[in-house]
Amino acid sequence: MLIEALVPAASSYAKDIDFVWELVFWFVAFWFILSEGIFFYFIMKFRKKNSPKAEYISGEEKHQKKWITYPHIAVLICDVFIVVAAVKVWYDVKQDMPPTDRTVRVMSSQWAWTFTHPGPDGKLDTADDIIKNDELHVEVDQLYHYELHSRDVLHDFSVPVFRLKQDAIPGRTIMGWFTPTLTGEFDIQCAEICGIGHGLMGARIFIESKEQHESWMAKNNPRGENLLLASNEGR
Amino acid sequence: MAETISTHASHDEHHDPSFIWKYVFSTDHKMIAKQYMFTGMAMGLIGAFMAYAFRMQLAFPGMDVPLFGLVTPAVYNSLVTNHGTIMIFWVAMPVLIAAFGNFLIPLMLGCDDMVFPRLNMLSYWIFLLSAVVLLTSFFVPGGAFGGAWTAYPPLSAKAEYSLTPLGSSIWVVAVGLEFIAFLLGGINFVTTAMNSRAPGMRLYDIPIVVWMIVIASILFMASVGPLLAGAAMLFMDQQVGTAFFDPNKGGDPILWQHLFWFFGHPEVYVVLLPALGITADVICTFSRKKLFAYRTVLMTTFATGVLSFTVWAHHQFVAGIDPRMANIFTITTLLISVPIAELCFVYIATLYGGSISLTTPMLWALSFIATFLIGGVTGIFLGASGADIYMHDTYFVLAHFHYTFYPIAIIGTFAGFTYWFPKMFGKMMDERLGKIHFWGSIIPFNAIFIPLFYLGVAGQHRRIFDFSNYPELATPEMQAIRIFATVSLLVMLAFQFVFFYNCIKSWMSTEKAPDNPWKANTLEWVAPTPPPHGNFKELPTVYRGPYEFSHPDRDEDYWPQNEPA
Amino acid sequence: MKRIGLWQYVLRVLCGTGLALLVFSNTANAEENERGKQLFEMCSQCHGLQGEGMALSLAPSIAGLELWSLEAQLRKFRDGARGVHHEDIAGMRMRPMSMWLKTDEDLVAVANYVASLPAVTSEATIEGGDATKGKALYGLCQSCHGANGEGLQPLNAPKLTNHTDWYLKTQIYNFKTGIRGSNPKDTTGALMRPMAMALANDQAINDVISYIMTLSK
Amino acid sequence: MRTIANTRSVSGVPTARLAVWWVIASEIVIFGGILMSYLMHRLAHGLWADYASHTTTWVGALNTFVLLTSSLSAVLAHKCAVNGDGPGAAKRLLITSAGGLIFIVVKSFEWTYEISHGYTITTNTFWSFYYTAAGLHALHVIAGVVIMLIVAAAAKKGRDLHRVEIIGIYWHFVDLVWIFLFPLLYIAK
Repeated sequence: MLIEALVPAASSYAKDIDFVWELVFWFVAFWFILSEGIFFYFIMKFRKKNSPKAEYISGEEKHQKKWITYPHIAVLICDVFIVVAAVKVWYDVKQDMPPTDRTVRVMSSQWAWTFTHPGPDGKLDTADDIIKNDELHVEVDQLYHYELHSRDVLHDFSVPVFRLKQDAIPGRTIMGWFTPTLTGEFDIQCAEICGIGHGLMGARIFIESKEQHESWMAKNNPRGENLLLASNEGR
Repeated sequence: MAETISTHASHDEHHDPSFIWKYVFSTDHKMIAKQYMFTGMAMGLIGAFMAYAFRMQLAFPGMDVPLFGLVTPAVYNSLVTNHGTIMIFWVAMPVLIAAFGNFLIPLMLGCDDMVFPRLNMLSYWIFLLSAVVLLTSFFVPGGAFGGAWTAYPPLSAKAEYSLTPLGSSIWVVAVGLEFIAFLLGGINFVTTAMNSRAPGMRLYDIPIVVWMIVIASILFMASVGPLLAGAAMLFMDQQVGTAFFDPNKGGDPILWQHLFWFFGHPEVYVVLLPALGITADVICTFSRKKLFAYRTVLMTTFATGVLSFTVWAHHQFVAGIDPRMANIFTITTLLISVPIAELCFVYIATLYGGSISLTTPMLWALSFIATFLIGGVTGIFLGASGADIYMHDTYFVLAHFHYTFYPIAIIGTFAGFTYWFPKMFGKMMDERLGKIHFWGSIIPFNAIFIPLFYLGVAGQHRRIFDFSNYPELATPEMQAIRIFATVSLLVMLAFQFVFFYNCIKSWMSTEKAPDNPWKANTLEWVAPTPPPHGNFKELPTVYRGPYEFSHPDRDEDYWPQNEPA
Repeated sequence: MKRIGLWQYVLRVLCGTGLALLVFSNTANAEENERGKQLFEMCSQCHGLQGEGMALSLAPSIAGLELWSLEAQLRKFRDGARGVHHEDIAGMRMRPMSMWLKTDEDLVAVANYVASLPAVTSEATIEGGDATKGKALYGLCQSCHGANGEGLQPLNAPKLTNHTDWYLKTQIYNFKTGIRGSNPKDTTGALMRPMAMALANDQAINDVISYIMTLSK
Repeated sequence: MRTIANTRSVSGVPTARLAVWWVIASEIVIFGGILMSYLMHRLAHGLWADYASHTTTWVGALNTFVLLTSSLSAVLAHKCAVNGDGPGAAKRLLITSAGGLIFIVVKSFEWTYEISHGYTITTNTFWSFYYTAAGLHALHVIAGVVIMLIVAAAAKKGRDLHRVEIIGIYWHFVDLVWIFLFPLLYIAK
């Protein structure tokens, strides 16, 4: 709710991540308000004018120490809840890979994103691939795998509406997944500094309904791009 | 007792120091402390000026920034990079560890100087050299390094990516030199604290601030090695053409991240601990209370130090490491919240039953707790791996660590500086100006960074010099928030002039400060004000712990450590 | 540029007034050339302080090129007609940079400044080109780019002298393969594509570039 | 210049010895950083065994022997120093530094041979590690030799005999690092 008020949640796991965030938020808000409250109360109560002579408390005795021991155990218990929630969501988003036959390739380079869409046949590296710079088109409610590459330095594929973020590392292929749940057009940012063009390395994601997506594919009969593949041997 | 100052006085006679030897090539720990303090503050001004330049760019993109000029993307990157590097390595470290460590350790332990005074001087000069080296990078072709203070390769390793062929190497060399300076200083601190305590001073009689600085030095020594090795490797990659971090030739860019954060996370505690120590001393003095559970504090600090070596990979959750590792590091990271929370509870408990007077140092120390709590609790969001997927590298992270580093480096420094100013310079500071400066710094500080939390939650990422290319971030509302933060920064910077005016005014004043103006217990207040070369008229003997305030057996509410029972 | 709300404008004014004490170098009324020179700081990171180009950053020499062509190319980059092909590595680096020029005034100012820089003659880096054979091949180029490579604005043909040779080679290759000129928005680039295809192989490209390089002297 | 602080010894360990232990502690993490990075790479790349086969084991073994011998004479020097025999300590320190010099000379021949056969620091990451780790160690050997000569010069006149022990501890450390480097760089093929 808190995050969604600012950024729409457009992937299947966005709400789970928001849930962890909010869980932490409420725990933390409780502890924060409690300790700041006591803190300011003490400052007001034990001002010199109210209490001219201070007490002598070593804090080493058991009945005194309990005032920090109990809260500290309570903090530990809160931590357990947070760990469980965080690890569960982490497992779903990053460790688990639900199967699918749709894959998009994300190639990052200084300072542009190149998205290779599988085209009508649903397979990458075939003649009907649609290659687009700075535009990613996906169909709503379909599970996608992404294949993340980098051509030069570290980049980070970040789609705020998906709550998705993953570094791209040159020399490695990183796989992940997402399922868009809302149609619309949203920002993609690069979230890892990648040189002087880092701030200008934005892209857009277009989440389309089935019909829209099909008509987009039809419109982008990948002529220009494939001429290139054919003439590559001229190099 | 054999150790009287007479041995020292005779020693002093045959070198009556000239100006240069007294103020420049001094081996006196107090002078070196001041040198570190002023160098650190000067670097702080440079770092603040950088913040001013890039915050202006964020608020008014493309504007010609007054006193600076145009902030191009390349300049923006080098500004944020060097702002981060300077504020952590050339401000927080020298001021908190080196300046306060040098000034306080010999005085609080009741000895005449560090065990290795010349090593101490060497440490400062290497540090100064490193600062100069860093600043030269702004004047070389290609400009200063712009690959963020974390300097992740391959961007930092190859000139064709970073486009700063010289700047990035100069940056690495400067950081390496700086580490060597602090290694030398740290060895000095630790040995002094272990071997040169005043007679009668047991381990539990050492003031917390000294403990904290010593533990911080040990943490630093134990963590910086891998990064020094990494810096050497990075430099070779840049200049010789090796391939430690180049994936195309069999290297591994992630390796650097491990080396960096293995140091980088303990580094947070390296600067945090001295600030916590300063706060402890100030709070005890001005609430006239014994520190709550001294031994627990100490044990907790040790535990924090050890734990801090096990959490580094939480900086790399989404960096392409094995996702299973994230689970382990989530657990350790959340575990470290426990000792830190406990320290906060201890400080709050210390206030209980006190007799609090809100002097300027006390205001700073209390605000340290109040604001550091925000920094601490927001860290939980980032330590929880599930939530970090979204928050990683957003302005939320940025606001979070400014809420830890600002209390540490700025609030902690001002708390210590205003508290020990009488001892350092022999004059009292103006309380009224001090309070104006305090409120003028603390309110704008919150006004800068609270909005940035909001921007971070709204999905705004770091190190982007202009958000107008991102339709969702370029809304007028978000731009208004950026402008608000920038204006707050300007207000905060303006109020710093009050501080400098206060310093100069107090320093010029003819009224001398008493030896023990705050009626505190620790040994530095026993020494004459300001302490001469050799510190004490007669080297003190210690009879009790440092925080015996308001003892029931005594009429006065303080009991200096050196006073026989 | 984005429309600025009233109260935001007020904030800016307030802020500006607050800073008025600090402002010594107000460039609000400065010459356009001053602005261009200032903006060029950005370009010089890659293109060199005098626009002489830098192979390290894949940035060609731009100093002293014709204003119209500089302006046209900057617009192409900015509007996504050039530098959007996924194999155009140098173009993908230039495109974000051009987006930094937010207004047409800025774009024209910086193009003006670059055009005013003294043209440079760079060293040849491509080996194995035969200028005499290249002269024969150049016959085709000549009809648009002129006998001395001086360019012809009515045909949208820029001058070919004072370029870095590796840049010319990459561009011919790019035109040939459609990395450049195949974008529907790039209408003038499309004209160059069939011409580039006339250069049969690598050797022909090297030859013609060797000849073009002799024109710069 | 000695301060009173320097003459105190609350922990029971002489200040100089305490300090050198801390120096060594921080050096251990520096070398530890390099060696850990090397090991991680090595485990991930099976190919490195092939690269490593081009190092000359017997030269490394010779150097190991030289260093170990020099450590022995450092121990003997310490013994002399404890008995107040300055010139004797100086003589044994000279033997130790001669060992260090032999180590450097052997190393420079070895490197010349390797570089002239095309195994330079940029050949691949194994050789980068090889030259960086061994080079950093060699710098420590050189520094040790220089300091040892200074200490020996003073010890000959009977001054600062406590330093003989300090430089000895440092020398053992330098030796120990080599004990780690030798199997990792030369033997593990």
